[in-house]
Amino acid sequence: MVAEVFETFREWIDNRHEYARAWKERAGNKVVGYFCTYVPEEILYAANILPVRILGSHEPPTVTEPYIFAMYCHLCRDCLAQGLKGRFDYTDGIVEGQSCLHLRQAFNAWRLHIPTDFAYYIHVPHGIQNPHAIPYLTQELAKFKKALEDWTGKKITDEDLDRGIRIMNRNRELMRKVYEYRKLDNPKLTGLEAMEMVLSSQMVDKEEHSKLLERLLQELPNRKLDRNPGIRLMIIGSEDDDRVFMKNVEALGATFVIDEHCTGSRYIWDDVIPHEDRLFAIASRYVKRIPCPSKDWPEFTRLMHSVRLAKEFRVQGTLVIQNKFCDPHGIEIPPLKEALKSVGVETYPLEFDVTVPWGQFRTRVEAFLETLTGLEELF
Amino acid sequence: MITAGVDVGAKYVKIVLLEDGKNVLTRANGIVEFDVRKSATEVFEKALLDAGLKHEQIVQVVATGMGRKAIHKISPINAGEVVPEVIADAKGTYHLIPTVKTVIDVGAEEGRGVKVGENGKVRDFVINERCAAGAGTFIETMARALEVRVEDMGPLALKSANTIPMNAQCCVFAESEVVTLIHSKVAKEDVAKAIHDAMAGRIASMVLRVGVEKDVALIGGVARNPGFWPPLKRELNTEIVVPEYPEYVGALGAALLAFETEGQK
Amino acid sequence: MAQIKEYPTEPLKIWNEAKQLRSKYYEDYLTAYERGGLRWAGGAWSFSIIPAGLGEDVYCLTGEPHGATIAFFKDFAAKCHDAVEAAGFPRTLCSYMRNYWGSILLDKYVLADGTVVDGHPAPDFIWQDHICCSHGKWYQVAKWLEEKKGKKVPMYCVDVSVGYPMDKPLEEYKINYIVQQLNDGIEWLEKVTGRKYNDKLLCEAVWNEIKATRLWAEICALNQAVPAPLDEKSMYSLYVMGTLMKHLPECVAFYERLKAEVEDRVRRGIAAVANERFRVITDTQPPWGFLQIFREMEKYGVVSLGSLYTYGLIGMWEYRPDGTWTPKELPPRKPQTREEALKMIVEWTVNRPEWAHFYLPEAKTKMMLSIVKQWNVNAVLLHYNRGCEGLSVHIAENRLGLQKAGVPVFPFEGNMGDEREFDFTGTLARLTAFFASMGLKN
Amino acid sequence: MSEKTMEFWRWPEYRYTMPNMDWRGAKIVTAGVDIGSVGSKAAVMLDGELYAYSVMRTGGVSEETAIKVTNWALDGTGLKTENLHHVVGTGYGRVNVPFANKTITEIACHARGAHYIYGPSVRTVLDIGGQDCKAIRCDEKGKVVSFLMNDKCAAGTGRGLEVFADLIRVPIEELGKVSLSLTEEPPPVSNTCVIFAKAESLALLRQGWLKEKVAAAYHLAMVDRIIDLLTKVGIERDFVITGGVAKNIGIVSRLERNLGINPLEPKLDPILAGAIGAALFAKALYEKQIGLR
Repeated sequence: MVAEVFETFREWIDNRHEYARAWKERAGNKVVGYFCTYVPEEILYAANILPVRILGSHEPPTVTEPYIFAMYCHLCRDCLAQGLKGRFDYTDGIVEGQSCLHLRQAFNAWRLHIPTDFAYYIHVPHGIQNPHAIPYLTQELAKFKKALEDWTGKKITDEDLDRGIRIMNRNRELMRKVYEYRKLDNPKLTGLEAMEMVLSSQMVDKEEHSKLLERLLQELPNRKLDRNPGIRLMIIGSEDDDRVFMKNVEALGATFVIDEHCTGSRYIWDDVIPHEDRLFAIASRYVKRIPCPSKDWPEFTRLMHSVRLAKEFRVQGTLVIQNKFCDPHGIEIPPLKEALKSVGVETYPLEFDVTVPWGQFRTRVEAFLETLTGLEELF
Repeated sequence: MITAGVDVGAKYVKIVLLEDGKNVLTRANGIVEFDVRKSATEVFEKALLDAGLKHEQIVQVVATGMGRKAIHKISPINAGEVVPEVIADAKGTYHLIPTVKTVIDVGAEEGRGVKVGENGKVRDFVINERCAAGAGTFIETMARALEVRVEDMGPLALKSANTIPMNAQCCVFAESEVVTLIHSKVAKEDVAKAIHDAMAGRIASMVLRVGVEKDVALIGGVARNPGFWPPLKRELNTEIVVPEYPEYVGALGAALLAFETEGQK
Repeated sequence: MAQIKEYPTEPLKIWNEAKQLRSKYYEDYLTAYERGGLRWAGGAWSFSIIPAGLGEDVYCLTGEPHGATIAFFKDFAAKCHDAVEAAGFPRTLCSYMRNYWGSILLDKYVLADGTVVDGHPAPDFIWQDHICCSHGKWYQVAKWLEEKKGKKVPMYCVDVSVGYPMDKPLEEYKINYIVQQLNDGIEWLEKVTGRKYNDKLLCEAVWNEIKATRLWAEICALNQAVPAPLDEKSMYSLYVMGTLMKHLPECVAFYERLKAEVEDRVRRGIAAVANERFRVITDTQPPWGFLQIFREMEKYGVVSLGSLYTYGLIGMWEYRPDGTWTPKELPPRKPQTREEALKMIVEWTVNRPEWAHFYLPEAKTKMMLSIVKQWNVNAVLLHYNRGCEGLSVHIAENRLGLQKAGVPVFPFEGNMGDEREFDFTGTLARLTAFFASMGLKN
Repeated sequence: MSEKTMEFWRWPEYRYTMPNMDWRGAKIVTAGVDIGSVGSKAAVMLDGELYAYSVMRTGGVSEETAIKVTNWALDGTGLKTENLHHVVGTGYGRVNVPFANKTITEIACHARGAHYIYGPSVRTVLDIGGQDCKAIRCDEKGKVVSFLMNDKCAAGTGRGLEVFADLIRVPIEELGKVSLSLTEEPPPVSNTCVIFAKAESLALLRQGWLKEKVAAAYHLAMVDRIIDLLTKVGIERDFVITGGVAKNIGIVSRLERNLGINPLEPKLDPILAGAIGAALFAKALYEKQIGLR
């Protein structure tokens, strides 16, 4: 039963485009592709639009060479490649919520070279630690809402916004409940399953996703995973949807019991707290959410959060993934290492590129696991 | 009037002796030793011998290729002019395929894409930068890791129908992926295909910078490798013409330019 | 072949003054305490006018020019990179930033002439902006590194990520968002320095910056003349004043004298490159360790007139109704109050040409095409700069845009601050091929 | 073989059996099989003492190589693989050792092997392998404390040397010596990327540089690269080098000079460190199995 649910998540990911096309048929509404989790999906749901996250396919993005210089991360090039190859041809529009230069570039190249009905860039503030960010974003969101209304020709009422907020909050809350089962000595789900749960939520109708999550939560308590959890790992880093890597690492006698990235906890950790000014409420969520390091200054709040997670989920070791050229994450590697070390958690950094050289990484990861267990009894 | 084109490449010297800017009298090549001038001279004499000509019958010599300066106005060859590869490539290919608009030249150390204009002039070009070099060398070292002969790599790749994505922005990085594949028991032909696909992808992404306009021609030593054709056609989604003697096109272009410079006098 | 015209040429008279100003700047920061002064560090792009209100004895060290100075001295730069990588940072990060962190880690400080002195002078506070993915993070880590060395450095960082006004001015709420942060910043400065803030000095600084940045644009406009009175290699040593001290009267005075001299060169037909016969512009910061590439270009009669980077990072420009791109008109009058000053400088700054490309590649392409047209440019050399995500962002789009308009473009890869990523021989070979394809011989 | 067809890049292959040692008297016979990206090694140990070993090139099919290299080590000893009480596989191809009871990473094995070869004072191990370079910190037991591997660039690795040996046409095992045959050190080649270092070296050769001088420049670049890695992990004495390249005097002597640290003298062929470490782990595992620990 539980297995079926996770299987469905997997199928949704593998057939994401078919799903979106079918949804469009069924609902007769617009589908919008978004690049970064700083896009407030609440407002899109309020407009009865299906937001789907644009992600790569991990094939060398040959076709992007004329548009993006290869010193930018593989994610932004891979995303653009999907558009150039027409794999998102069912989307009616694209939206980017300001985060890094890389994705901004993917957005602009898409806007300039791939015919699309609606291309909108939300200037989500970077200065999330300053008090003016929330009122500022509130106004940015009002502008965004207006643009959507003009595009769809339909007003977005407070009721609509409440619905959007409800849909998003419910989905996030349910996933956080599932995450609770990762705290157990023998987690009820693997890191791969957790990733596939969150990843699929970024690709399908959240209401449908939530229904499945409720089923999952009924049955999860009785689940027995017949595998030795091994070493409790945390994975931290840049955008990461590399399921093969997750699978391979967990096959080496370890389990990812928690993550800190935008295809995992960072996406689901914070809810919108209701306020009569709905846009203010939404703006507050996106300013106060667990930040992408690109916005996390002058204080390192994300590091402190990672340390809390490491403690809560009783992490033994951490793999830090940096997408090659992802400066915001790369810059934080040494401070992060130090912060986690201070609570006795070792880290090992890995640089991800469009394809992951598992042979090299297996040796690194296995050796890292060996240093954690120490192969004690063999000396 | 007989002119000569000398292409002093990274690995081989290629020479074409041309009559009246039309008829190729002979083609000759040889490995470039450390003494470039000496190696070039040897091949030059070989060419003269083949064609039964004397040095003084060669009216003009134009040199191209990375070692071209070694024979520029230096006897015995005494090349009157030197031109960069891209110019010779465009000229030579245009002569063989007048409909050509895009030339792809893949050699041992360098890959080039040239946009050809009227009368074989260069409209735009791209040459691989740092991390995307060594197409030829790449195939060689990989052949070694796979324990197959370099010339068998292409045919081997053609036997495979499987696709294994491999990041070849850097061919050395790609190599460690190859070794991993070998150790994870992937069939040799699949690995060989992955190698060619990766290399083709790298060349394609470079050529896409200048844009692909038909007709597209593939020249240079690596053009002889059939394993390279299907993935390149796929990546650029266009037909590709490989002229006869693809490795001599640069030398031919130089010989043609030699003919033109004489004509202007 | 036709005899090539040779233009008269002569060195710039103001050269030494430029050198002295620059050395003085780095020494002043080093020795600030001897004069009871304060030291702050931050980006050259930032609102350096704000700390100016703390008094005339407040000295700054702007990070990017300092990173470039280090890059110029390759050996020290290499040591910086090793130190930064040894500390566990990736080698793909901004190379200015790595040069800067490196000198903190090595506890050394480089002066304008390359003299390396022991002890990296930590600032009393950090005043920064966040224009790219690295800017805010750069000083956040600098702060972290200083703290490990035992000095707590307070940091304030302004978020300017409100976009670029291409056809219409930015909405009021966007301007206010920045103004509010600057207002808070002033209070913050008073708190961390214990000094009373002087609005009059602020207004002076704002007006200086506005005048200096207009003056630099006027100087660049003079390079439309044939032959060009200035070449980009020398311009680097002149625009830099604007990246160091654009808010100071010394900077205004310097640019006034420079403008007079360049006007005189134009009047007398003095060329930067005697055999000028092919005019190019570049883009983004050059590989600082390899400026000889410009000398190589001269062998082909190629003169680089500058770039949107050299013209538009410091120079302020605007479009006239007739479509020409010209130095931006000064505001009607000098600001009188803090509010007026802040609003004026924010509006001035978000219009900076070297800001457009961050958001709208088409806006940058438009300006580059204006330069090509008004400066009689034959080709554009684009430096795909691995050392700077911020200025290389969208550069491939600019290439496409320029080519669409029929401008020959030569892209080359390199790194402004990390010599390991610039292949001089290879680049020169490709550049030679480009010139040859343009019909040039050396 | 003519100069043009000679395989300069090919590493030597060899085997050896310790004289006056006999497995028949041994309580525990174990083997470590190290299938590297370029070279494969097998070490057979009797009660934790090195008895026989072999070194050969890794073939296109690593299973076959594993069998070949192990049989070659056993060759003439009368031992068969089935006589081995326990076998541990290590190296890139560790999962492809058909008769291995367990696999352990080359990181752990090199540390332990270095401990055996050089003694308990070893704290920093540099392993220069076929396609990567590892800096390992270990404790007095030979247990890994921390480690780093070089990034994807193969500069400073065996494969890099192969490409170079081909280029200057000097047998790979003589490269180091050749690189030291001049008194004056040239500046290092500026490119650490194998492909570019090769192109750059070629250019230098064509400018008329002696191959000895170019070899020196190339080795210097490799050494710089290796030192970057070492400084990242931090060098603590005693310092030792393992792996095939450890026998390249051109690398070792320059490391000594530029680091100011002399690596310990190996008592055994340092290329065997991984295999020996694996065989020692095999012994421990077997003892655990039969209840001896």
